[in-house]
Amino acid sequence: MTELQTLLWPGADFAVPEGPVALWFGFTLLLWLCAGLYSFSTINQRKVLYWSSFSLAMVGNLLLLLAQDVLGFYLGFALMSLSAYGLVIHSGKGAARRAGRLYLQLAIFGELLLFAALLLRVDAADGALAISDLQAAALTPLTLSLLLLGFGLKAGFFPLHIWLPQAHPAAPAPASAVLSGAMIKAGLFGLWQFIPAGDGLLLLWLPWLLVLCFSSAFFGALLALLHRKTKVVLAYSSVSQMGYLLLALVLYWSSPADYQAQAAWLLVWYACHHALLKSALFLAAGTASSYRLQSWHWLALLWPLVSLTALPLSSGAAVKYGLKQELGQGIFANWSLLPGLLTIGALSTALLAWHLLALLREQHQPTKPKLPSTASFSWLVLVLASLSMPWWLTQLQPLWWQALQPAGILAAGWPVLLAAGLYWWWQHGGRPLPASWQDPVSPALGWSLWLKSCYQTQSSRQQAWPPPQWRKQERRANRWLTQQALLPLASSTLLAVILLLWLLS
Amino acid sequence: MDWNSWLPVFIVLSSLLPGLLIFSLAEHRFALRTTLNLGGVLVKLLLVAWMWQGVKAGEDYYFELPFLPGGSFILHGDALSLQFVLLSSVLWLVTTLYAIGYLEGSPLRSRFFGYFSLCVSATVGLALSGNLISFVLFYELLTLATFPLVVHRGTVESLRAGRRYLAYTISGGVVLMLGAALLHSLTGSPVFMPGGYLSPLLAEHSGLLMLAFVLLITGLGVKAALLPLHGWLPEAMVAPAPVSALLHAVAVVKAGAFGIVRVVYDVFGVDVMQQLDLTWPLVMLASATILYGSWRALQQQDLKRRLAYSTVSQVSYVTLGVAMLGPVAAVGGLVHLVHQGVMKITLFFCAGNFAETLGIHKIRELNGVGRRMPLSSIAFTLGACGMIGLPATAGMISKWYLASGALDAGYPLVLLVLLTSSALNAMYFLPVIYRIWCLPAGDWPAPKQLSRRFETHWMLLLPPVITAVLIVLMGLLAGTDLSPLSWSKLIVEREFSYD
Amino acid sequence: MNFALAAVLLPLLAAVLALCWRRQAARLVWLSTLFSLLLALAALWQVVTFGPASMQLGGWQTGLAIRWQLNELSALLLLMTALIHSLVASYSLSQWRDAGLSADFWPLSALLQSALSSLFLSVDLFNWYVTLELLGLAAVALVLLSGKKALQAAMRYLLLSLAASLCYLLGVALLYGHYGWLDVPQLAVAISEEPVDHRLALWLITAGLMLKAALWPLHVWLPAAHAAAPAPVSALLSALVVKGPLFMLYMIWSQLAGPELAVTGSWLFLLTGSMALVVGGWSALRTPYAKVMVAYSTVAQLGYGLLALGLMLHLTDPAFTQALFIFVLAHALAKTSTFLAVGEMQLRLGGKRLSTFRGASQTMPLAMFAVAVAGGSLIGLPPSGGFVAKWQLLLPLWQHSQLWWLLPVILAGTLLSAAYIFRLVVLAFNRAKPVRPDFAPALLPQWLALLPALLVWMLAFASGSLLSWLGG
Amino acid sequence: MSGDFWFDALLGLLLLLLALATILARQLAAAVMLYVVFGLMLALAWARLGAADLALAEAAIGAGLTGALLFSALARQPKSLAPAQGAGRVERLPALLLCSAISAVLGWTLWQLPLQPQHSQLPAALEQLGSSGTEHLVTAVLLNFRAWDTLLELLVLLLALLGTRLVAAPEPAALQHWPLARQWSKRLLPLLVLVAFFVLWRGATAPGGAFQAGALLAAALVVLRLNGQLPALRFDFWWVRALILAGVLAFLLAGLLSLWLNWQPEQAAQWLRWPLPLAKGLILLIELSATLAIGLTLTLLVVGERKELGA
Repeated sequence: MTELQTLLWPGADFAVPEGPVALWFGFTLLLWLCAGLYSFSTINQRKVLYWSSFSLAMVGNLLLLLAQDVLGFYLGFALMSLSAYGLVIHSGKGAARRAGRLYLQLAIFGELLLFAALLLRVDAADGALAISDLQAAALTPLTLSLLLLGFGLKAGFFPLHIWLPQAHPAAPAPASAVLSGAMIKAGLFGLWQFIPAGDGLLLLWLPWLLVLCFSSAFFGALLALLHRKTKVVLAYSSVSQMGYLLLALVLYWSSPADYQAQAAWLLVWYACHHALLKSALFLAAGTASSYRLQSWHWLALLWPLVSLTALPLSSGAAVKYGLKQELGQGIFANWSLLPGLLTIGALSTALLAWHLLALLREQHQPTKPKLPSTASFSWLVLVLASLSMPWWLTQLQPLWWQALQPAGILAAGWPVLLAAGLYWWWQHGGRPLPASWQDPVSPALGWSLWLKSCYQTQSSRQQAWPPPQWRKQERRANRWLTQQALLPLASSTLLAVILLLWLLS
Repeated sequence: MDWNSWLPVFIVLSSLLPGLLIFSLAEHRFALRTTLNLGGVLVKLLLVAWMWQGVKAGEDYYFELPFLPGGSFILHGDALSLQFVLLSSVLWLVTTLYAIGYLEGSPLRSRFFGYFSLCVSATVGLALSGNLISFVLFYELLTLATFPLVVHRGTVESLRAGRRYLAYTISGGVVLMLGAALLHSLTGSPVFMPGGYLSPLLAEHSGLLMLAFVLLITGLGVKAALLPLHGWLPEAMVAPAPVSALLHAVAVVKAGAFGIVRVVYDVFGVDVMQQLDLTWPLVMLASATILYGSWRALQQQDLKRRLAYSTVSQVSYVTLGVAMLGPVAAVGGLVHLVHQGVMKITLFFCAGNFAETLGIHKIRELNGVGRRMPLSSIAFTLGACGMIGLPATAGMISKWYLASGALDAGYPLVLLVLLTSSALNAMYFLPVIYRIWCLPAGDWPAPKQLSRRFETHWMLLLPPVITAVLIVLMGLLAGTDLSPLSWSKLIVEREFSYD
Repeated sequence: MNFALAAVLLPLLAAVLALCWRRQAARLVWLSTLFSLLLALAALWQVVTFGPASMQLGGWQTGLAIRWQLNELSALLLLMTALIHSLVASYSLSQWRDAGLSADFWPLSALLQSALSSLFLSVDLFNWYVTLELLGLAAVALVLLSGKKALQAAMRYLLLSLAASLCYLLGVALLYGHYGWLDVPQLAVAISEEPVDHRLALWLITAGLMLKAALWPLHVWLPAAHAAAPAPVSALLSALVVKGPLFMLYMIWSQLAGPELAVTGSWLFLLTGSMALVVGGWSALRTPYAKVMVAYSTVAQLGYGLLALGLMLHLTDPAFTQALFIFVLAHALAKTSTFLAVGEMQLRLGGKRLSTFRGASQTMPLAMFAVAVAGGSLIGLPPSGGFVAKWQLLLPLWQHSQLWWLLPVILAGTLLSAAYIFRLVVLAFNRAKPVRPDFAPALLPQWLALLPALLVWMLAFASGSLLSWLGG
Repeated sequence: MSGDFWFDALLGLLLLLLALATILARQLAAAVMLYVVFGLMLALAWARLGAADLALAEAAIGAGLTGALLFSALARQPKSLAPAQGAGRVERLPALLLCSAISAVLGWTLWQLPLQPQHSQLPAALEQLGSSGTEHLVTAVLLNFRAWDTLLELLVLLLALLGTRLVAAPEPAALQHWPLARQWSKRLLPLLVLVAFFVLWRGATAPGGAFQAGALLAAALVVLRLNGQLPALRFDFWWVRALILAGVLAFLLAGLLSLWLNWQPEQAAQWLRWPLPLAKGLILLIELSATLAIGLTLTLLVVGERKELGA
C-alpha cells in the first residue's frame, strides 16, 4: 500500500486488519451498524446533527483501526472523538450541553496531549511514521505519561473518567452504546498500539498501572451504586470495566514473549465481550426510558447482565477466567493479593448488576409506546452476538469450557448470590443512603464551568483619550509667528546666524 | 532577453495592467470590469502554472533592470517565490469572485478593483523580487496599494484604522529601508541566494550585521504582525470583507512573513544566523506573538476582530518555522504560509457572508446560523478546525511539521507553545462553532434574501466553498506532488543544499 | 553650448514678445517652454556625448567676461527648469481661464525661466547676484498675481529677498575687494593660493543664499508666499526658485571654502538641515491649510538638501553630491505635481483648508492620486526619485559611524513627511460628503498635475545614468 | 585744515544727522521731507567726490523720484493713519542690537581685510578697452565686457515695473496742482532732457550712461505728469510698452545680429560679442534705447496707474 503515501499525506498507510485487530474491527463495525439501525427508527429530532456526527465518528473509529501510520491513526482518532460531541449534545438540554462542554474540553485536551505524544514517539523513531516502526523506539517518562493521559482520557478509566458519567447519560441510547462500546475502546486500542510491550520503563511503571486498574474497577462499581439513573449506572460500570480492560492490557505488556499473542487475544476478547454487552445494555436502558419493555425484552436485558457478572455460559465467564489464568502466569504471579481483589471486583460488579436491574424494574412504565421493530432487531442482534460469542469465536471455547467446570461455576456464582443478599439487605434493611449521597454531582462540571469563564470573558471598553488642550495655544502662537513677528524674527535670525557663525568658525 | 526572463515581468503585469485599465473604467461598466478582472486572473494563473512546471524542472527565470548602483531591479522566479505567487494568484481568483459578489451595487467599484489588482501585483512582485532592494520596493508599494482598500468605506472608523495602518506600515517600511540600506552599503544588493551572501562579512562587521537584522526584522515584523507591532491588524478589520480576507490571508501579513523567510534564508543564511546567535530571540518573539495573539483573540467579541487576532498568532507560525533553522521546521513554516492563507481567507469569506446576509458582526449574534447558511457554516467550521490544527485539515500538516521540526532543531519548548496555542485556538473557535451549529436561531440583526436558490449570493458562496475544499484537500492529499507540502519540501531541499 | 544658450534666450525673447503682443502671450510662452525643453534635452545630449563645455560671454578673457559652464550638472538643472516650466505652462494654459490667472503670468514665468537657466549656467559671482535679483523680483511679481490677498506675503518676500541680496552682495564685494576675481573657478584658485580670513564673506553669502532658498531657520517668508500664490506659481516657486540659491550654495561651498572651513560649514548645514526636517515636517503636519502644508513640506524637504550638502562638505564623498541633485530633481517634480494638484482641487472644491479635501478621492481622483504619488516621492518610498536620493544619502552614512545621529533625524523626517502626506490622503478617502451629480471637473489639468508625479517615479529607473552623470 | 575739509566734515555730519532725523521723525510727511533733503545732500557728497554722474543720478532717483514716490504713497494713506505707528520697542530692540553688531563685524572685517585687490582686472580691461568700441572703462564693462549683467539688470527694472503694476492701488487722493510748480516744470523740462542726453553721450568717454540719463529723463517726466501736464502714460498703450521694452529689445537684437555675423558653423556661438566695426554703433543704439526704456519705466513706476482708462 505504498502508493497511498504519494496520494494522501506523507506516510499514509492503511491495511485490512488481521488477527486480533480484525476481531476488534469486526465488533466495532457491528456495534456501529446496530447502533445505526437502532437510531434509524428512534432518532426523530435534529437528525442532521445526529447523523453527521454519527457517521463522522464511525468513519473515524473505523479509520483508526485500519490505519498503519501515525497521522492516519490520529486523523481517525480525532475525527471520532470530536464528532462524538455532536452525539453527546444531541438532545440540546442543559445537562447535555454541560456534559458536552466537559466532553469537548477534555477531548481537545486529550487530542493535544496525544499530538505531543505521537510527535515525540515519531521523533524518537527518527521520523518514521509507520506504527510498526514505533515499536522499536524506547519510551521516555514524558512520552509515556502523555500517551497514558491522552489515550486514557478517551478510554475513561479512573481518574480520567470524569467526562464519561456525564456524557453517556446525556447522549441518546444508540450513541451511548457506541460511545461506551466502541469509542472508549479506541483509547485502549491506542494504548495497545503505541506503547511497545516489554519496554524497560513501562515495566517499571506497571505496578502503578495495576493500582490504577483496580482503583478504576472498584471506584466505578461503587460510584454506580450511588446513582439512580440507569445510564449513569451503566457509565460507571464502563469505568469499572475499563479497569479490567486496562488490567488485560497490563497483563499483555507484562507477559513473556511466548505468551504475548495469547495475551493480545485475551485483551481483544475482553474488549469484544464488554463492547457487545455494554452496548446492548445501553440500548436496553434507552429503550426502558422511552419505550415499553415487552416481555422478551426482559430476556434480552438479562443476558448481558449475566455476561457482565461473568456467570458461567457467558462470554464474561470465559474472559474473566482467562484473566485470572493470565494473572497467575505473568510477572504478577506471586502477587497473592490479586486473585482476592478480582473476587472483590466480581462482587462489586454483581452488586452493580443487581442495582441496575432493580432500577430498571422500578422505573419501567408500561404506558409508553412500543419499540419499533428495526430497533428491537438491532438490539437483539447485539444480545445474540454477545450470547453466541463463544460459539463463533472458537479460540475462546477452551476458556469457556474451563469456566464451566464446577470450580469455575462456584467461583463465579457465589459473589453474585452474595451480592443479591447484600443488595436486598441494603435496600430493604432500613439502611437507606442519606439523600445527600444519592446522585452526587460531579465536581468536574464545576471545573468545566470555571474553564469556560476563562475563555468567554467580556472585554472592557477602553477609555477614549481626553481632547488635547494645547491646540488653542498652538493656534495663537502660529498666528503671532506668521503675522506680527515674522519680519523682525526673520531679520534677526538672519543676522544672528551670520554673527554666530562668524564667532564660531 | 528571452521568453524565460520576461515571464516574471508578465506575471506581475498580468494583474497590473488590468488594474490600471480598471481605474479608468466608468462605474457602470460592470461586464467589462469583470472581464478584465477575471481575464487578468486567468492569464496570471496560466503564466504561473507555466513557471511552476519550469521551476520544478530546474529552469531559471531571471529578469534584471539597472536601478541603483550595486543593486538592480531583479525579478527572479525560484521555488520559494513561486510558493507565494501561487498562493496569491489562486486566492486572488477566489477573492475576485467574492469581491464581485460582495460589492454588487455599491459605489466606487472601479477604484476598489483597481487597487485590488495593484495590491496583487505588488504581492506577486514582492514574491518574485530577486534581491533586497526590489523586495523593499514592492513592500512599500504593497503598503500604498492596500491603504485605499482599508479605508474603502470612507467612514470615520475606517479612516481611523487607515491612519493607524499607515502609521505602522510606513514606519515599518522606513525601518526596513534603513536596514536594507545598511546591508546595501556593506555588500550591495546581490541576488537572494540559498545560504545568504553575508558570510564574508561575518568576521569584520558582526555588530553591523546584527543591527541590520534587527532593523530588517522590525520592518518586516510590522506587516507580519509580530508582537509589539501588531496593533494595526485588528483595527484594519473595518475594511470590506474581501479586503480583510486578502489582507489577512495573502497579501500584507504574508508579505511580512515571506520577507522574514527571505531574510533568514537568502540574505543571512543559516550559518550566519547561527553564528550570530540570532535565532533564539526570533523564536522567542514568534512564540510570544503566537501566545499573545491567541490570548487576545479569546477576549474579542467581534467576529472579525477575533479572526484578526487569530491571524496575529497564526502568521507567527511561519516566522517560528523559519527561525528554528531546521529543515523540517522550515517545511512547516513554509507550508503554513500557504495553509494559513487558505484557512484564514475561508474564515473571512464566511464572516463576510454572515455579515452580508444576516448582518452579523458579533459572535453572540451567530446563534443557529448553521441551519440558515449551512454551506458557509461548514466552510467556517472547516477553517476553524484547520486553525486549531485538527487532522484532515491543512492546519494539521503544518502543525505537525512545525512541531516535529521543533523537536528536530532542538527547541522542545516550542512544542509546548504550539500546544498551548492550539488549545487557545480551540477555546476561541469552538464556542463560535457551537453557536453556529448547536444553538437555536437567535435574532439576526439584518437578515436579507440575497438569492432564491442558495443561502446567499452564489458569488459569495462559491469562494469559501472552494477554499474550504482546498483546506481539506491540502490536509488529506498532502503527499501528492501538487500539494504545498511537496513544494515546501522542494524549496527546503534547494535552500538547504547550497554547499 | 549653443543649445544651452538658445535655451536661455528663447524664453527671454518669448517674454519680450509676450509683453508686446499680449493677446498671444500664453501661446507664445507655452511654445517657447516646449522648445526650450527640446533645447535643454539637446544640451544634455551634447554634454553627454561631447563632454562639458564652457563659454566666455562676449569672448573676452577670463576675469573680464562672465563665464558660463555647461556640464552634466548644469545641463540637468537646465533640463529640470525647462521641464517644470513646460509642465506648468501646459497646466496653466489648460485652465487659466477658470483660475482667473492674469495674462501677466506668461512673461513673468518666461523671465523666471530665463533667469534661472542663466543662473545654472553661470559661474560668476556677480552675474549670480543679478540673476538672483531677477529671480527674486520675478517670484514676487508672480506671487502678486493672486491679487490683494497675496500683497502682505509678497511684500515680506520682497523685503527679505532684498535683504538677502544685499547680504550676498556684501559678501561678494568683500571677496572681490580682496581677490579681484568674480569668476568662481579662478577665485577658487586664488583662494587656495593665498588663503586669508574670508569667513565673513562666506558667511554673508551663505546667510543671504539661505534666506533666498528658505533654508531653516530663514524660511519664515516661504509658507505665506508660496501659499498665497496661484497654484502654477507656487509650483514654480517651490520646485525651481528655491533651487537656484541652493545650487549657488553648493557651488560656492564646494569650490571656495577650504577644507577646514568646509567642515565648520558642514556643521551648520547638518544642524539646520536636521532642524528643517523636523520643524518643517512638524509645521506641515499641524497646519490646517492645504497649500501651507505643501509649502512647509518644501521647507522640510530642503532639509535633505542641506543634509546632503553638509555631508558632502563633511565627508567629501561624491555620493552626497549625487544625493543632493537627485533630491533637487525629484523634489522639483514632486512639488510641481503636488502644488498643481492641490491648487486644482482647491479651485474646483472651493476652499483652502485641508477639510476641503474631504472625499476628494471620489470627486477628483486623478488630482488626489497625483498628490499621493508625488507624496510618495516626498516621503521617499521606492521606487521614486525621492527614494533614490534618500538611498544615496543613507548608504555612505552607514560607513561613517560618527554621524549616526543623522539616522534618527532622517527617520523622523521621513515619518513626519509620511504623516502629513497621508493626513491629506486619509481625508480624501472620507466618504461622508456625497458627490454632486453634476460635478465633473475637467480632466486635462488633473492629468497634467499627475504627469510630473509619474515622471518622478520613473526617475528612479533612470537613476543609473543620472548617478553616473552626477558622479563625476 | 582747509575750508574744503570743514565743508566735507560738515556735509558728513549733516548726512548723519539727516539720516537720524529721518528715522526718528514722528510725522511721516516730515520723514519724507527729510529723506528728500538727505538725498540732495548725498548728491552733493557724490559731487564732492568727483562723481558728477552719480551725483546727478542720486539727485534724480534718490531725491526726486523716490521723494515723489513717497509723497504719492503718503497721499494714498488713509487719513486715520496720521502719526507714525512704528514697530514696538520689543521688536525694535533686537533689530537695533543686531544691526550694531553686524556693523561692528563689518567694520572689523574691513579693518582686517586690506581691500587691496590681490589681482586686479583693471590692466586687462584697459588692455582690451581699444577693442571694446568705447573709450570709457565703465561703459565698456557695462555694455561690452559684462553686457549680460546689464541686460539682466534691464530686466530687473522691467520686472519691478511688472510687479508694481500687479499691486492694486487705491485711487489717489485728488492732487491740487500748484500753479508755481506748473510753471517751473515747463521751464525745467527742456533742461533736464538736455542734461540727460548729455550724460548719455558723455558715457562713451567719461562717467555717465544710460542709467543716469534714464533717471534724469524719468525725473522730468514725473514732474510733468504730477503737474498734470502730460497725458496719462499707460502700460496698455502699445507704444509705451514698446518703449519700455526698447532697451531689452535693442540688446537682444544686437546680440542676435552679432550672433549671426559671428556665426561659424564649427564653433560654439559667441553671445554678446560685438563685431569690432559695429561695436560703437551697437553700444550707442543700446544706450539710447536703454535710456528711453529706463526713463519711461521709472516714470511708470512712480506715476503709473493700474486703473485702466475706460475699464
